[in-house]
Amino acid sequence: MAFLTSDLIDAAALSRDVGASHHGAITTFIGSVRDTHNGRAVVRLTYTAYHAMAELECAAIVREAESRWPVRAALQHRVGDLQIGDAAVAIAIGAGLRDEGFAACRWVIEAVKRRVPIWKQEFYADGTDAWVDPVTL
Amino acid sequence: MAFLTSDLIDAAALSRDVGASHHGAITTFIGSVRDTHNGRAVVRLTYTAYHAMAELECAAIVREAESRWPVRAALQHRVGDLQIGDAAVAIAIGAGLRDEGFAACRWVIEAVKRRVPIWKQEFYADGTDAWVDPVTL
Amino acid sequence: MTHHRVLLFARYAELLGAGEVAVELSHDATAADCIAALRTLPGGDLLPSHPVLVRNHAIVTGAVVLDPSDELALLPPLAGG
Amino acid sequence: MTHHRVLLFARYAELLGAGEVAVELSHDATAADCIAALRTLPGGDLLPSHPVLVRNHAIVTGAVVLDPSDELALLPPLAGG
Repeated sequence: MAFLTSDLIDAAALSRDVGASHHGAITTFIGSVRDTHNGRAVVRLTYTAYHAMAELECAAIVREAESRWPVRAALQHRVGDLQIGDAAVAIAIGAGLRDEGFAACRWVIEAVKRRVPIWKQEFYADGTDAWVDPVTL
Repeated sequence: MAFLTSDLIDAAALSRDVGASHHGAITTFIGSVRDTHNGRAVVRLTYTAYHAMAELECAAIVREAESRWPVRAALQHRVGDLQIGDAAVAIAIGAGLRDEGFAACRWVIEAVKRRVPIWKQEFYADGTDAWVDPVTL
Repeated sequence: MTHHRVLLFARYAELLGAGEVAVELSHDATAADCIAALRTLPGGDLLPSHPVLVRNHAIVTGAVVLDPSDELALLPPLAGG
Repeated sequence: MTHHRVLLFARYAELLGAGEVAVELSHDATAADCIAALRTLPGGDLLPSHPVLVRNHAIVTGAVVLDPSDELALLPPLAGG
């Protein structure tokens, strides 16, 4: 399965992918499109990717998470046009222990933001648009 | 919606419940039934609850999470007979910031384990069964 | 004497053979008196030394005076989640 | 001189008006030479002082010598996730 998708992300499917009879703790994170950004009303947005490199980085992040912790990791990032409320990124971690699940889930989302070549263009209610610079949340 | 359910938990529905146009970060935790416990092969298990008190405690936990952090929290715990892989507990947190989402999700699962009057009886492949004492994982 | 019903769960229900038992207590009896009475029931001697008693869904300490209208329950160590 | 194609994305693609541009570099040209050449293109003067250049999907520093077979790309600050 590709890490980038232009279809709606099925987070439940990611959870099923990492579930296993010995993985009793499944932690997920979904980042979805908010209707405001820095006080401006957002109506939709577009994610653009350097596809080949983004796929490689996502694969590397999953591999690294699975070597740092005894977990199974799954990851998808949406590209193309997104509406308010759509999932932009989804992560699922299957772990034997919830400590490790939470730690790995948190690590993966930070790695995605730091390493995967994807860019976000927001379109505002006033008709303007902007490439969004990364912000530390 | 009751916090305790004898039906399969629909974790995706919990995520939808806490999603909102201003909650861009949804964190979930699912604890599911593992096929082994302390090295013994588990074939199924039963959760028993002090229903009235468990419902009150779950409501209190959600209320406290929502007052500690600017989040929306949802929680369900399964009771009755569960099969391997079934979700025993599911938590979903909708947050504006992922830091707060992860913190609240982690806090809720620990509070559930510490405060909600629910007991687990495991049935093993060798035909025996046992009430499981809580373990620190 | 007053009549008090006590809910039992999980391992404690197995020990005493019922999900609910009745105990007769003196007027102004405390939570500790209630637990002592539970110990005199068949199987009650197998209860731990300090089981958790809850009254109207809140844990009470031994010195708390009980009322016959209270909902009482004896809780084994919790194992949800 | 060797011919190098450079992929552009997001804001940089808008600045230079294309998702891919070509630059002519001397043999043994470095990443820094490539970025300097990109600056001479229309709109290239609006690039930041130290844009990130990646070669075959890995970030390179200015001193790295490029090969015409390399896949080059100039990455604006990432904003996924």
